[in-house]
Amino acid sequence: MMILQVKGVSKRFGGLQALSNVTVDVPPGQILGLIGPNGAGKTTLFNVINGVYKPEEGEVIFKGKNVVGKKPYRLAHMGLSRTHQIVRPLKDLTVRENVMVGACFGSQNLSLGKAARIADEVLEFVRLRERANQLAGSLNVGQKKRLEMARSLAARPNLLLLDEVLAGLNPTEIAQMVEIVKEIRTRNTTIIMIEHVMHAVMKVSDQMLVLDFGKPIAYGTPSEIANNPKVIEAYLGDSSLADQFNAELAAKSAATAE
Amino acid sequence: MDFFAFLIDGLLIGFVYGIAAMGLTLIWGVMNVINLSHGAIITLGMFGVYLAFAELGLHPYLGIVLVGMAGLLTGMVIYAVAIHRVINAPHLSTLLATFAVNMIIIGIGTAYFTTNARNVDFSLGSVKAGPVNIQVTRLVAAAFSVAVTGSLYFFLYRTKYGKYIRAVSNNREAAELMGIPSAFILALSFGLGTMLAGIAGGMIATFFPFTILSGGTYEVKSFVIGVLGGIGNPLGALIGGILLGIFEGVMPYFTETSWVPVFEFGLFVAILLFRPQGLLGAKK
Amino acid sequence: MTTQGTDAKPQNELLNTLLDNFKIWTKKLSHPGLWITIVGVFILGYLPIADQSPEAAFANATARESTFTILMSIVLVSSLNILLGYTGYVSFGHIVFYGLGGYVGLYTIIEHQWPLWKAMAAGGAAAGVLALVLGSAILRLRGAYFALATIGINEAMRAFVSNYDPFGGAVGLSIHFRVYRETYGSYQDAFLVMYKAMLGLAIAAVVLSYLVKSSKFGLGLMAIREDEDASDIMGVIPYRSKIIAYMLSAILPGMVGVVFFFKASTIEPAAAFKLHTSIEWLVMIMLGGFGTIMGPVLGAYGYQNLRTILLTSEFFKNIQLAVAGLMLLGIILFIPAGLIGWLRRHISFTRRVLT
Amino acid sequence: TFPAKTHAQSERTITIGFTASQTGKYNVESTRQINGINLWIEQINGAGGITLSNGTVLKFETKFYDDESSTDRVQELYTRLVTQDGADFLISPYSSGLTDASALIAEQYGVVMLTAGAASDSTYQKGFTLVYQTYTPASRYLTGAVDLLAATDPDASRIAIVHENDKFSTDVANALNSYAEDLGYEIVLFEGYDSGTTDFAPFINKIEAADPDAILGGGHFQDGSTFARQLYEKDAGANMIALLVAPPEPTFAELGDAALGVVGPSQWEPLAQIDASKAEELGIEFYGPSSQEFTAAYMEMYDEEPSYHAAGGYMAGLLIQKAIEDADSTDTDDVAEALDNLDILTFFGRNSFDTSDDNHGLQVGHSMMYVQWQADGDELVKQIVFPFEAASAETVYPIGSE
Amino acid sequence: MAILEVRDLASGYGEVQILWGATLSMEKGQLTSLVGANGAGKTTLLKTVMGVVKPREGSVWFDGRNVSSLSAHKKAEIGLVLVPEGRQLFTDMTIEENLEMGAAPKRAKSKFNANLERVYVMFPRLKERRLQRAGTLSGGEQQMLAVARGLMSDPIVLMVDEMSLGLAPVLVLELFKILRQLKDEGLTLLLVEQNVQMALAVSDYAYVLSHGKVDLHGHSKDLVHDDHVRSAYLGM
Ligand SMILES: Nc1ncnc2c1ncn2[C@@H]1O[C@H](COP(=O)(O)OP(=O)(O)OP(=O)(O)O)[C@@H](O)[C@H]1O
Ligand SMILES: Nc1ncnc2c1ncn2[C@@H]1O[C@H](COP(=O)(O)OP(=O)(O)OP(=O)(O)O)[C@@H](O)[C@H]1O
Ligand SMILES: [Mg+2]
Ligand SMILES: [Mg+2]
Repeated sequence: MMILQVKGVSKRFGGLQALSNVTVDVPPGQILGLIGPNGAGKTTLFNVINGVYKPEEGEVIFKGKNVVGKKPYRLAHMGLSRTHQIVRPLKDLTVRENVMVGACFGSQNLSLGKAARIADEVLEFVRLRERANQLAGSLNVGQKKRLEMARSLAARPNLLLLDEVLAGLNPTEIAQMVEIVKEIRTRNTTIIMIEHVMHAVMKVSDQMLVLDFGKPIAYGTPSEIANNPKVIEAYLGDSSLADQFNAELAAKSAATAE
Repeated sequence: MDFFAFLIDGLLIGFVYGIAAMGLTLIWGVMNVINLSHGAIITLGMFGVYLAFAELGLHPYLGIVLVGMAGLLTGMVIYAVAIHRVINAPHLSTLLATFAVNMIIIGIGTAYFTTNARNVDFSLGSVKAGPVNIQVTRLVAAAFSVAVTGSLYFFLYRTKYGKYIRAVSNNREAAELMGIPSAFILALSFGLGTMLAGIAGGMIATFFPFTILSGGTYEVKSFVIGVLGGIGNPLGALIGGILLGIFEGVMPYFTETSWVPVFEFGLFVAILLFRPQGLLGAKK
Repeated sequence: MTTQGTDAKPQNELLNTLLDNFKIWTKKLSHPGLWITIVGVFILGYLPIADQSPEAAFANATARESTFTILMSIVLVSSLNILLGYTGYVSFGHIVFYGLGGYVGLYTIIEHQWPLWKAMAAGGAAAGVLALVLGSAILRLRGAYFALATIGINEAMRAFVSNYDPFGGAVGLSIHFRVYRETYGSYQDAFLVMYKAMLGLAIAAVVLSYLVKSSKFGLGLMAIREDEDASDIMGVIPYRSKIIAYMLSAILPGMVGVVFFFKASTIEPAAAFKLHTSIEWLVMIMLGGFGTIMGPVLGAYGYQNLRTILLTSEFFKNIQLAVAGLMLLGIILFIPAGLIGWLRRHISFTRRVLT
Repeated sequence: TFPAKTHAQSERTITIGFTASQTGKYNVESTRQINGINLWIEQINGAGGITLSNGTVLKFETKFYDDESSTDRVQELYTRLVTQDGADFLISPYSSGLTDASALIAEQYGVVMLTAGAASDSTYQKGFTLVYQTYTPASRYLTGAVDLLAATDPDASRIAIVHENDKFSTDVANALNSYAEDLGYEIVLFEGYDSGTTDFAPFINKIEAADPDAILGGGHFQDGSTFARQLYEKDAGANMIALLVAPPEPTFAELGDAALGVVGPSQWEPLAQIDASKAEELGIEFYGPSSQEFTAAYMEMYDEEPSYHAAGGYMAGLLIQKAIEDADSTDTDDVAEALDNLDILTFFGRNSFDTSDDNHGLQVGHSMMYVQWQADGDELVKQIVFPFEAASAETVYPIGSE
Repeated sequence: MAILEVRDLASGYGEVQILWGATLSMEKGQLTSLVGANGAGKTTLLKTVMGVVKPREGSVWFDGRNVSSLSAHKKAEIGLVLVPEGRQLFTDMTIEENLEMGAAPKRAKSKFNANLERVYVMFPRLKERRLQRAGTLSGGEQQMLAVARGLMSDPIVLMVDEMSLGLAPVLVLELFKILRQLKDEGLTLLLVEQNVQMALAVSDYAYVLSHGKVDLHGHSKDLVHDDHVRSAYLGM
C-alpha cells in the first residue's frame, strides 16, 4: 500500500504549465528526494498535494483516499505536514506557541497541555529549546527553518513534506539537519524532501524524482539519478566543468595572493 | 417621471464622488493606510474655497487650485507629524493616528467655525438638455474630475515617482535599499491623497452648502467607491464613483428614497463578497 | 519526541491526560493577571454602590454613572478584542451588534413587557445570530475588505431600521417612565439593577476573553491572526474559528446595547448605529494593548476617564475634541504597543503578572 | 416657612444646569441656546436677582458640559450636574433623543427641567412630571404652513411632503400629513431622505414628477439649506416651499437668490410685535421684556441678530424665573405647581403647559410663526408672513413672483 | 586605500545586542566573503552597514568618507548596495518593474539599457518572464531577480546576503562565474555565504564572524586550510 500516490497531476498558472502529468508513488517509510531546476514545479507539487492548489487534472491519493479538492486543514488532520520554502513563522507568537499550533491542530488533535510537552520535546530535537519563549519573529533565517521543521514534526505526521529545509545552513549545520531527518524516518514518518543541496539529499533519499519544466524527467535511486545524463544537463551541471571551475578559481586566488 | 433625468443627475454627481474617493484609495492602496481623516480633509477643502471666496473674493476655481497646493503641503506635514513614526507599526496604529488627526481638525474646526452651514454663493447658471436641467458647475466639476484622474494616472503609471510610490508601498525596506527615499515618497503620497481630498471638497463647495461635519458622508461613500473600483487605482475610483452616483440617482426612480442607503450598502457588501477585487478587477 | 515511547501503557496515557488537564486548569485559573483584572473590575464597580444609604447613594451618583460608562466600555472592548486582538480581524462596524441588541431588547420590553434579563438574553441572542449569518458571508473576506464590509453592514442596518416600522422607523422606540416604577419600584432601583447587570457583564467579558485566549481555540485564533494560510496548512480551520470568534465578540455587545438603551429609555437609529463609536472602541483597545486581557480593561478605563475630564473641565470643554485628538496622537506615536505592551517591554517583572 | 428664617437677609445662588452640544451636529442650535440663557442670567443678576418674601435673594449662575450631540454620556453629565454641581434647575439638551435620556435624571432626582429644542411630542407622553416644554411641539411645526397655503391659494390642492429621516422631522411630517389630509389636500409625495443626504437631485426629479403646489418638510439646517439651493437651481417649480429649521436662521441668507421665497416655521422672530398690549387683548399677564427689548439686548451682547434658538434659551430661563416668583420658593414641588398653573404672554409668545397625565408638560400656549425670505432691493430680508395678525409683510406667492 | 571599511561596529534589536564591535575592510575590486554560523550576526552586520539597523557604536567608511549617518537610500545612491536576505522583492510588481526600481540611483540611470541587457543575458529566465509578478515566482527565480536587481543599481560595492540560497547547483556555478567576471570588471563584492567551500574558493579574502565579532580573517586560500574553519564551517 502506498501512503501517497500522485496520478497524472497537471497544474497551470495562466499560460504557464507548472506541472504536467506528474505521477509518482511513495511507499510508507520512504524518503523521496525531489529535485529539479528553479521553477521546475517542485513547490507547486507540494501545494497540490496538501490542497493549497487544486490541479486541473489528475488525482492525489493520500492513505487510500483521493484528496483533490480537500482543504489543507483536512489534510493536516489526516496526517500530512509540510514546511515552507519561504518561511512563515507566526511572528507575534513565541517559538513554543508556534510549535504548539502544529501539535494541537495536527493529526493528533492534542490538548494544550500535551501540546506544550510535545513542543518542548520537538524544540529540543531541533535545537531551539533555549529560544522557546522568544517571539518567532526575532529568529534568524536558519532558526526559522528549524522552527518550520519543529512545527510540522509536532503534528506527528504520517507524511512530511520538507521544502528546502537545508537552504541557508552551513555544511556543519546541514550535517546536523540530515541526522534529524534520518531520525524522523526511523519513526515511521514518510518524507518527501525538496532540496538543492545535492550531497545531502543524495545521502538520505531512498528514491529521487527529478522535475524539469513541470515534467518528471527521471526517477530512481540517488546513484542512478546522479549519473543520468538528462539530470546532469538540466540540473546538476557538468560536474567535470564544476571541478575545473573550482580548480581554476583556486589557482587564480593563489596567484593574486602572491 | 423621466428616467433620463435621474440618470444624468446621478452621473454628474458620480464624477465628484469619484474624485472624493480617489485620495482615500490612493493613500490606502499605496501606503496601506486607511485614512480616517479623509472626511475632515475634504471639509478643509470646502472651507478653503469658501474662505478664499468669501474673505478674499477669489474665484472659486482659483480657490480650488490654491486649495490643491495647500493640500499637498498639509498632507506632507500631517504625514511627517502624525504618521511617519507609526508607518511600520501594525496597521491599526496608522488608522488611529489618522483618526486622531480627524479629531483634531474637527475639534478645532467646530470651535472656530461652529457647525453652521456655509455656502459659496456662486453659480454658472444651468443648461437645459431636453427634460434635464443641468448646473454648469456640475459639468465643470465632472470635466475637472476627468482631468485630475488623467493626470494622476499618468503620474502613477508613467513617471518614475509613480513607480517609486508603488515600490515603497510594496516593500519599504527594499525600496530604501534600492536608493529610493522612502520617507519622502510616503510623505508625497500622503500629500497627493490629501491634495485630491482637498480638491474634491473645493469642488463640492461650489454647488452644495456644507458644514464642518460634511466630509464624513463623503468618507463613507469613498470606502464604498474604493471597493467598487478597486483600491489604489485612480481610474477605478472615478468609475466606482460614477457607478455609485448613478445608483444613487436612479434608485429613487424605483423605490422610496429612504430605502436607497439600504440597497446601497447591501449591494456594497454583496460586491465585496463576490468581487472583493472590485468590479473592475484591479490588482490584488 | 525521542523519549515519547510508542509502547507506553494506555493507563499511563489516560493518567497523563488527566494530569495534564488538571495542570492546565490550575495553571490557567491561577494566573495572577486574570485575578488582578477580575478583582480590579469588581472593586471599580463595587465602590460606587457599596454604601446604599440615601446620602451616600446621592453623593456617589456621579461616580456610579461614570463607572457605568467604563464598565460598559470594558464589556464592549473586551469582546471586540476577541475578534480584533486575537483573530486580527478589524471590525469597524461592531456597533451593529450593540445597536441591534438595543433594538431587540427595547422591543421586547415595550411590546412584550419582558424583564431586563430576558430582554438582555434576547438582545445577546439576536446579536449572536446576526454574527453567525453575517460572519458566514463576510468572514470569507480578509483584512481591509472585511473591515469595510462591517462598515457597509452597519450602515445598511441603520438605514434599514430607519425604515422598519416595528422598530419605530426613524422615530425609534421609547420606554414610558412608568415601566421603571412598576417593575423596579423607582428609576433609581432600576438603575441599580442595570448597574449590577453591567458589572456582571464586565466580569463575564474579562473571564470570557481570558478563557478564549488561554484555550486551544484561542491559540488557533492567534495563529490565524499571524498567518491565516499557514495556520490552515497546520490544521486550524480558519473559517469556522473565525465565525465562532465573531459570535463570541458579538453576544455581549448585544446585551450591553439592551442595558444601555433601557437606561436611556429611548433608541433611535442614529444613536444605535453610530459608526464613530465603533472607532472609539478600537482606540480603547489600542490604548490598553491589543490582544491582551488587561489591555482593553485599562484602555476603557483610561480613555473614558480622560474623556470625562476633558468634557467637564472648564478649560477644555470648548476644544475638548481637539485636545483628546492630540493626546490620542501622542499616545499612539509614543507608546504604540499600548499600555500593557509598554509595561511588559519596559518593566520586566510585569511580564509574569500582566496578561 | 417659618418666620424665623426671614430675618436673615441671606443670598443664595441658584445653579441652572444643562448640557450643550459644543461639538457634533447640533452645535449651532445649541450655541445660540446658550447665548440666550447667558443673556437671561446676566439680566436677572443685573436686576438684583429674585427676592423671596422671606428676604432671601436669589442669584443665578449656569453650569454646563459638552454632550457632543450624543446620548452616550448625557445621563452621566446630568447626574453630575444634579448631584455634584448642585443644579437647582435644569434645561434640556438640544434634540428630543438627548432630552428623553436626560429627563429621566431630572425626574429621578426631583429637579424641574425646562426643555428647549426638544420638540417631539412623545417626550411629554412618557409620564414625566417635572419636564416642561418651551417650544411649540413638533406636531404643530408645519401645520400653520398648510393654513397659510389654504389662505393664500384656495385652488392649491397638491402637497409634497419630504422630510429628513430622523425622529424630529418624521414626527413633524407625520403630523403634517394627517393635518393636510384632513383639510382635503392630496399628498402627492410623502418620503424621507437619509440624514447625510447632500445630493437631492433624484429627489427633486421625483418631486417635479409629482407636480405639487407646495413642498413641505425638510429636517435640519444643513440638509435644509442644501435642499433649498438645489430646488432653486433645478427650478423645481412648486408655488410654495416651506422647510424646517433652516429658513429662520439668519445664515440662511448666504444662499442668496436660492433663499428667496422660502418659508420656514419659527418659534419666534425679532420682528414679532409682542408686548403688554397684546396680553391685555388675551386677558393674561405679560411678563419679561418686550420683543424689541430682548432683541436689542441680545444684539448688544453678541453683535448678531437673535435666532429663535437664542430666544428659546432665554425663554427657558425666564420661565424658571417666573415660576420661582409665583411659587415664592425654589422648592421643586412649589415651582412645578407654579409652572402647571402658568399662563402668560412673554416676548416669545404665549406659554402654558398641558397638565394632564398623558401629556404633562407639553406646550399648549405657544404657536409658530412663519417667515419668508423676501427681496428688499439688493438685500434679502426675513419677513413674518403668518399668522396674519403678526405678519410684517405679505406672502410672496407663488414663489419667485416678486 | 580601502573602498569600504567597517570599524568596531556594534548594533542589535531592542534590548538584544548582536554585533559586538566588528571590523573589516575591503580593497577596491576585491571579492571578500563573510562566513559564520547561523545567528552569528552576518545579516545584522550587512544591515547595519547599510543603516537599516542603526549602529550603536563604530563607523562605516566608504571611499574614504564617513557614511555612518547616511540613510540606506543615500548609501545606495553613492554605490553601496545590498542584496538583502530573504529577497525582499517588490512582490506586487513585475520582474521588469523590479529591475527598474533597482536602477533608482541616479548613477544607474544612464546605464539602464546596458545593465538590463546584461542581467537578462545572465538570467534568461527573467527575460522570458518579464511581465510575471515577482510574488508568484518560484523561490529560485526570486533569488535570481534579487541578485539581478542589485546589479541594476550599478554598484561600486555590492554586498550579497546568501546568494546561492535555493538555487539549483547548475545555476550556482553559473552565478559564481558571473561574479568573478564582475569582479574582473572592477566591482567590489562582499558575499555572505553558507556554501562556505564555494565562497572560499571564489573569494580573495574572508572573514569569519562568530557571536557578533570577527573571529578570524585572512586570505581565503589560507582559511581553507585552517582547522577551526574546516571543522566548524566545512563539516570536515
Ligand atoms: N501563483 C503563481 N502564478 C503564476 N506563476 C506561478 C505561480 N506559482 C508558481 N508559478 C510559476 O510556476 C513555476 C513553478 O514554480 P515552483 O515554485 O513550483 O518552482 P520550484 O520547482 O519550487 O522552484 P525553486 O527551486 O526555485 O523553488 C515557476 O516558474 C513559477 O514562476
Ligand atoms: N528583527 C530582529 N529582532 C530581534 N532579534 C533578531 C532580529 N533579527 C535577527 N535577530 C537575532 O539576531 C541574531 C543574529 O541574526 P542574523 O540574522 O544577523 O544572523 P546571521 O548570521 O545572518 O544568520 P543566518 O546565517 O541564519 O542568516 C540571531 O540570534 C537572531 O535571532
Ligand atoms: Mg520551490
Ligand atoms: Mg543571515
